[in-house]
Amino acid sequence: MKSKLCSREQIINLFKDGQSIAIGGFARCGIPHNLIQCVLDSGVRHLTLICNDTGEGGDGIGRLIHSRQVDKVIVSHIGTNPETVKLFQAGEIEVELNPQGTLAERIRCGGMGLGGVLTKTGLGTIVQNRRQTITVDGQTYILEPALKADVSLTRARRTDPIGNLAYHGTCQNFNPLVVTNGSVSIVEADFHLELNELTIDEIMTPGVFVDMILEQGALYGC
Amino acid sequence: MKSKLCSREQIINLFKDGQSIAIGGFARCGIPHNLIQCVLDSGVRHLTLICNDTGEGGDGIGRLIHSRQVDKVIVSHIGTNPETVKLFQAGEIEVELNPQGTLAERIRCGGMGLGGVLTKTGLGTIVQNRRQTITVDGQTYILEPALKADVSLTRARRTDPIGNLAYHGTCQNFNPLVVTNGSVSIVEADFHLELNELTIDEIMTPGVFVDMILEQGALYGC
Amino acid sequence: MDAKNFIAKRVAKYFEPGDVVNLGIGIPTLSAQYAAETVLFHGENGIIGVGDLAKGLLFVESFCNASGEEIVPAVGASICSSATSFGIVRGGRLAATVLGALEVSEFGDLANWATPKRAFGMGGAMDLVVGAKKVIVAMEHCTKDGLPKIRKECTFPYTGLRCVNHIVTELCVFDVGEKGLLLRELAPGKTIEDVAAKTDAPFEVADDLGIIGA
Amino acid sequence: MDAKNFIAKRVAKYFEPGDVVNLGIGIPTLSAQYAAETVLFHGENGIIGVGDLAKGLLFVESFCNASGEEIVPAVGASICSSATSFGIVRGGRLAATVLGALEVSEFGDLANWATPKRAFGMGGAMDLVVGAKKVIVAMEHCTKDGLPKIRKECTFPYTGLRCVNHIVTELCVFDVGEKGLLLRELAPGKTIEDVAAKTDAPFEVADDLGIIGA
Repeated sequence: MKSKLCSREQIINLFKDGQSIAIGGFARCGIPHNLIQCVLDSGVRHLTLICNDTGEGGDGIGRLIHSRQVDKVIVSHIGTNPETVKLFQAGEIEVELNPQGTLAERIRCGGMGLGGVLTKTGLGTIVQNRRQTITVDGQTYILEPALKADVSLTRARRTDPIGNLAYHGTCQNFNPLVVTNGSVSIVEADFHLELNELTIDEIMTPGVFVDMILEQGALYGC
Repeated sequence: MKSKLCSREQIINLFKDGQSIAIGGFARCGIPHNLIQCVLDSGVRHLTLICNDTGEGGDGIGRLIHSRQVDKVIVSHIGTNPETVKLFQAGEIEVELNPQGTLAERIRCGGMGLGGVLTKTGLGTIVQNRRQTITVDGQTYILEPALKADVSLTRARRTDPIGNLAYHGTCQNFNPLVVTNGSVSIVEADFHLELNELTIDEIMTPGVFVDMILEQGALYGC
Repeated sequence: MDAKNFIAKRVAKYFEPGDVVNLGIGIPTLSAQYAAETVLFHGENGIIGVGDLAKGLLFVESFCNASGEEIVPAVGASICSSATSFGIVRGGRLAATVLGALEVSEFGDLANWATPKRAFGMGGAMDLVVGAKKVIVAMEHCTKDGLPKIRKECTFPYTGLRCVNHIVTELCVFDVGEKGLLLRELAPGKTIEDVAAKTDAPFEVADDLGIIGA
Repeated sequence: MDAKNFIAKRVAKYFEPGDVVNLGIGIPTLSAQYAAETVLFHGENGIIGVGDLAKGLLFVESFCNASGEEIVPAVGASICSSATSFGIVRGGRLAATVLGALEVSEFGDLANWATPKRAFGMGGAMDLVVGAKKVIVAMEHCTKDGLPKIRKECTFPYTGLRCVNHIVTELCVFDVGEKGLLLRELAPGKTIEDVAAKTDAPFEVADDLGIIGA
């Protein structure tokens, strides 16, 4: 096997202005804090973020909002972060709101090589206005297209050197979807295990989805 | 909690002529042998099966082919079962062939309450001829509609009394998809555990997808 | 018992043993404490079996509810990804979802996530009202300014159309169906006229009109 | 070395350390034994890391390859559902897929799952040729009756259109691109004319035409 462990510097060098970045986590739970620090340190701008929410103020994903590195967010809500709301109302950040289950499926589609899914969620609402509707067997659905990010940032509980991953508790949330999505998929893990230390049935994400793993170090602000 | 354990008789009584039944397993691996025995014992006919394959002769899912209880199969191949091939060539069984990855997604869609997915698999082949094509962002996809079964039969390695499930090895295959699909979802498990004996991170399928669990007994022909 | 708990207690009567139910924030969440022990609560973040708020060593990042509060998983709880979590929702595996509302129409259209000035995200609400077997609105009957929230038509952005099955307020219980509103129960001491005065839509009255809590 | 192993050995040169690769039955499967140790083999049934055939206590139902044969998982192996297994495929995470063929067209159309008389299922082949980064056909150059399998057009039902990147036979190696076939390597002792005589389509010859195994 080839180890996928990478230094902070290798990862920081990968970010570019204008990229789309999918980020796992939900509220304060399962956020890849160290990889977010790498984005901050890279200083890149004009990013599009794909994530459930923008955190609660200046913590977690909210740090990238406060640092003004983000032009657009594709999320299910921004209500928990006053800074995002302020920038949105000032017209300084673009916000695309998605039903949460739809957002999850769109991220999954991008990772699974699918073009989109049909859902009844959002029929008759503003969500329908921006989409094609399709009728199958007499039932009407909204066609929700796949989302595909340039880079994805995932937090797992445990990893081995080739990126076989296990999650813990509700830190799972969007992480197993996000990890499949990015053209470059980067992972941080709370614990680094040896090869074959994870039993085969514990592995929730096969390492084939992972390109780079942030080498172990002090965890930021968990 | 309410236990979902049911007797063989309760399960046998649930099958009806003309039902569609989704069945987990792949080749000889992860087949719900005991639930298949229940279908045999029920004597119901004119079934539609949704499963990867029809087994290898008179074993596993092949038993339902040999018993002539099946009018139609929705599968990725029948080549491993000479009996299915013989009935197909004689026009005595209808066979709908699906690309394997497409079949998996169609079963998942039915379980996840989605109407279908867009895939490039099968473009330019006979698979495209029977489907609608859709263009998204200049890319052409086949629209593959959801499959939804009346009943689904799943084999898990371990269950608790409310149907929280864990799988083992390549016996996983279609089982975690099939278990979500049926309007009535029935499970058999190799091992029956007490409530909370599965640690929360081991659970691969939440019990909310499971309606009935075959009570423990001698396993058929594993 | 205050109005909020009065509503929450009535809502909990819709839950059957073994049900899996999603509760929105506010009054809906209060209904958990009046539910049978065997009801499991679903969180959008992928937990089936949200338990009590956590304390001490159990207060950890790894177990949160959909509001991001640290909780203890209930007995029998399981956890899944956000995709599977909403597969449970859209797949019809929730016995009920209980939500607050800004407005409900007489045919069960729901507006609960945005006003013309504030549209900060629907979260999981649009999925929940499409997928859950029973959609229950639990709310105070009128706005803080005393205006009716049950109306002929909604004026705020929709969460879903014709999706609400029951409305529970401090005044009454409505069933909502294809024919519109049916008054099923009154709060103790309240009259049909009290409800009519605060409801901006016509309604039928059930033959067996009951009293909440009776 | 027989023709099949000769082909399989050449195919394995397409694999890089750390690659995840899917091998079809027959000649493709043989290529595993010539691959670098760090290549992992993907099975459609949801295993990444198919190892040797199992014996003794390791011969169990719970670990099979996509042909249903009992195997030992390789070091670093993982297992997933059939949906995720094909997510790996369509999502572009396979470095290569190696398949047999009934016919390949000069522009890389592939027919490998059916004849007009036998159409018993495409299994995962249609997904594999759409998703894998490199699609490699490994086959004997002609049919058992000596007829060319590389043709201007396929006559059998398609697996995919313009999907094949490389063809490896006992005679030669072709690259397949938008301009058609490019002869890259010859088997030792074979000539361009030998290939032309058994190929029912035009081809270009690479400036740096090589010898297989050299």
